[in-house]
Amino acid sequence: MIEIRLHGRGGMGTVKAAEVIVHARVAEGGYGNSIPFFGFERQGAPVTSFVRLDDKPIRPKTQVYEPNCVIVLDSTLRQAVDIFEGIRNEGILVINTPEAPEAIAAPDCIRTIATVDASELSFRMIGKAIPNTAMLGAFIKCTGWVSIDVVADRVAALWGDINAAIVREAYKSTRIFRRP
Amino acid sequence: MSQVEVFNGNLAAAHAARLSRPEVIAAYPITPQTPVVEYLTQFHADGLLDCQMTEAESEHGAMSILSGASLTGVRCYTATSSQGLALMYEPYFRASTLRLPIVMNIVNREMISPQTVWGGPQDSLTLRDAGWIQLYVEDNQEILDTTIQAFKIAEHPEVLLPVNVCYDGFYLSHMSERVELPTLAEVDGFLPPYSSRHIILDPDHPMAVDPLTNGRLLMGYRRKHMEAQAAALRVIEQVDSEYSDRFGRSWGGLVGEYCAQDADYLMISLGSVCGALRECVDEFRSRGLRVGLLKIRSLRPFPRERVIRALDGKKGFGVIDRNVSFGTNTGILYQEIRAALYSASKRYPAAAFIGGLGGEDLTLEIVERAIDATMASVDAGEVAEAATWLIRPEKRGNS
Amino acid sequence: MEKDYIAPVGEGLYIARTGDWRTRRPQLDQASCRRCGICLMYCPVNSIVRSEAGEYSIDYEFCKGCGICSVECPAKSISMHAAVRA
Amino acid sequence: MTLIDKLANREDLISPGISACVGCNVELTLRTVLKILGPNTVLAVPPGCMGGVGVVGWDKKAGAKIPVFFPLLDNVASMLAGIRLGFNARGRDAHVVAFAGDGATVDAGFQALSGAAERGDRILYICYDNEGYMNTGYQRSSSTSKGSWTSTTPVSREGKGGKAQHRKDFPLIMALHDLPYVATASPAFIPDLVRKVERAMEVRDGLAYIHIYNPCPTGWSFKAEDSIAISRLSVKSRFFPLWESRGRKLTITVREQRPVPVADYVAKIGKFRHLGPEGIAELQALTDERYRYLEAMEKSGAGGDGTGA
Repeated sequence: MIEIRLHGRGGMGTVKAAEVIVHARVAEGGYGNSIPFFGFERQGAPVTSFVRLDDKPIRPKTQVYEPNCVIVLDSTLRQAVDIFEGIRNEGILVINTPEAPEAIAAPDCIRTIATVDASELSFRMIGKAIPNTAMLGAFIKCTGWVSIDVVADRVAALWGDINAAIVREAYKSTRIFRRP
Repeated sequence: MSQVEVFNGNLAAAHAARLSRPEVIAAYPITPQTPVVEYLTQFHADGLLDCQMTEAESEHGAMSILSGASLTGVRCYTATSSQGLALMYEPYFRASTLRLPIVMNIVNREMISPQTVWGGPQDSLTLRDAGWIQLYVEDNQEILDTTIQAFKIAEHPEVLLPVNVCYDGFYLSHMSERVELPTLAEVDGFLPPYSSRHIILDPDHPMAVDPLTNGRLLMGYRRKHMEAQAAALRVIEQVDSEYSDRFGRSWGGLVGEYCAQDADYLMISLGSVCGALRECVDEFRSRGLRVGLLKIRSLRPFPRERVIRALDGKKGFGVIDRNVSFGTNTGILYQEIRAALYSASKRYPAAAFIGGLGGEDLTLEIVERAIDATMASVDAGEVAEAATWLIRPEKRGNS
Repeated sequence: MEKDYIAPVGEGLYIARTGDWRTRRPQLDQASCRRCGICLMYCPVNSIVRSEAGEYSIDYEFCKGCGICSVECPAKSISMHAAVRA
Repeated sequence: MTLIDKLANREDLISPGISACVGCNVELTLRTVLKILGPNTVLAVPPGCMGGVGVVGWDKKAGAKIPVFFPLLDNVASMLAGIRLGFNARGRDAHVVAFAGDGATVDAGFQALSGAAERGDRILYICYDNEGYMNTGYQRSSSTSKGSWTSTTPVSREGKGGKAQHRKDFPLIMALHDLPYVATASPAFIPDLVRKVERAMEVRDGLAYIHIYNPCPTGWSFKAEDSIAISRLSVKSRFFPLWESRGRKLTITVREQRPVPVADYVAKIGKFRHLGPEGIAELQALTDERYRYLEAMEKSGAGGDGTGA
């Protein structure tokens, strides 16, 4: 079982992005679940969502405490929350930033770092800084845990073709650094 | 042909309601049930749900509207949660004593004070003696399947009682997962239309409903109400088995069992924590420890005989309650299980736990702790008179 | 015979003898009656009867003897008397 | 057909022998209203006098000859809204009617009623207002008049007390829901009452509300035979004016050009016996003020042709 934690802010589509990952996994014949962290979500407030993916039914209906992968939709969240909390060895960090992945400070347990300027990309393509679809592209490129075509289809169904294009564009422009 | 979808718990409930063809829906939004109301009004707006739909001015209003509608002999559905259920108490009790087969999902949420909106089945468990049938489920597929089953149970001529299908707020209501969605035609084949014969308001057949009634008559009604609950014990099993024949999924009827048959230690609970319990049962089994799970699906009627049978040959049991029973030092389910076991041939050692209140997570780690503690106290032959509180340590640091 | 209901409902119609409550008995004087029907309009228990010929009379079976008819009658044709039990 | 013909020929849908108090004009009101509504009616009678006297009848008590039920005190309008929805679902049509006291209407049931009014549920809601909880021995309600003795607003040995607040102007509150039909009525003005019930029955696009003012011989302490006479004085003094409204068009239907003093109205009523000249003057002032407001509303809504059409 793979466990993922997403960090975002209210209005960024964090919870929806988590659901899209689950959709994709289920569409491919697998299993997944996503649970948002429960709080009063408001525009701008930190939001967390948890995802589990597996090839067999997933029984725990609990939050994720030891993720394999952390997706950060807003790099300023690093000051507000401990994005690395509980992350497993060989962990993966996918983060929305113009910085190069080599430049990102991360604990030793993080093996792979992927960066993409999701805010810029979404602003350029839809005129709004809603980074969730771009982050899906980066996540897929970095992990390969779900297929880009299935995710793009789902995103197109939810938010239109332009957002599906963002997923693919982000997939292309994501930079990945694998630590030795 | 059923379709594979990804639904959160509320969407699963809304689809189940839609597929059951209710004729009247009245609902009032309350966290975390609100999306159920939104989904249904959207289905209605999109022409996917042909029914009389109305927005009540409160939960008291919602249940009252449905009581009126059900008295005209039509199928009725609603959903609520916590404070809404509390506000509904007056017409809630009366819907069952009038024998109105309304189906209502309860999205379990803690009762205030203190101010909270998070999960915990204290709301519905507290109302277990209001005459409704109460079913508790573990995941989103079970929400969908059981809500459809609920109509058939409620409207069964030997039952004619309202039914709650209760699921944990947020942990299920807002969790998205794989759900198989049957077609309308498939559900039509399982669930025939409803028409009331026992009580109806219609000028064609004048009838005084709920006249001032003396105690002797009232006791007669209460006795028949209890008999209907008793009949439901059989009907719930039967409906689950019919459902399984048709849709290929059985939930065990009154209870769900996992590795229970040959277990030495039986863990008992209800709701979404049963998923974590299954995971932990596997973990203990892999270490050679014979642990099993008994999931209570039907709290009312209470499946006394199945509990006694499930415990037969076990060393003892532990109960995880996500609620409190004030004045007993334990949770409600523990009290129910103990009462049921009075007629068992053996006095079982037992452990009681309270945890996961107010949205606190019952993590795998906590559940494992509860199983460890159960085995220790059962081996020591103890019968708990007070619950052990399952409290998660404060935030862990990075490793 | 009482039906075996599972829910608190009833179809029968049973009535109380409210005529027994009467302490005063209204008496209608046909001679002075103007046949206006005011007594019928105001009788709370519907105990004023109008015949096909348009004559008014009092049905004492359920009359509670309130006296409203005697107060409201514009011709003062209804008087109240000590009740006499049949 | 004249009104008297109607009342003489139509079936009385309440059985004889319901156990309302001697001289109860609510019993009169109920029988009259149901003669007009006819048998294709479902009737809700919540706890209150008419519930208490056996209108929801069975078990060797009296009752209604139409489908009738006890809603809860506080969910009358909601249950009726549900019945209407159920009938809609079944393609059935009938009058769906509440006959509820002021406690069930202006106090405990207000939320449900206001909700149904706002939603536009097609029900006919009739409130019989006897200024309090008479069925349980006259406790105050928010419809009780200022100064009135009730068992929960007692009068001291020195003759001081009674209710401290003025009554809610409830019919106007209902009218301000912009309902298709709202009216006030009195058992002393039966032709006016009957006409209003007939108009309410025709409403198909929302809730119709009729507020009937029913002085209570037992609770208020006056002679049973004066039941109608005192009801008449409540209107003739403008203490309870009769009007109707559609949306914001309000029309006064019984005009008293030379109203009798409120003092004459309250004089015969025991519950006001302790009131001195000041207390009565206060009731008179309120009566005048509310009537002026009503006239201003009538004028502003341009509904005042006296026909209510």
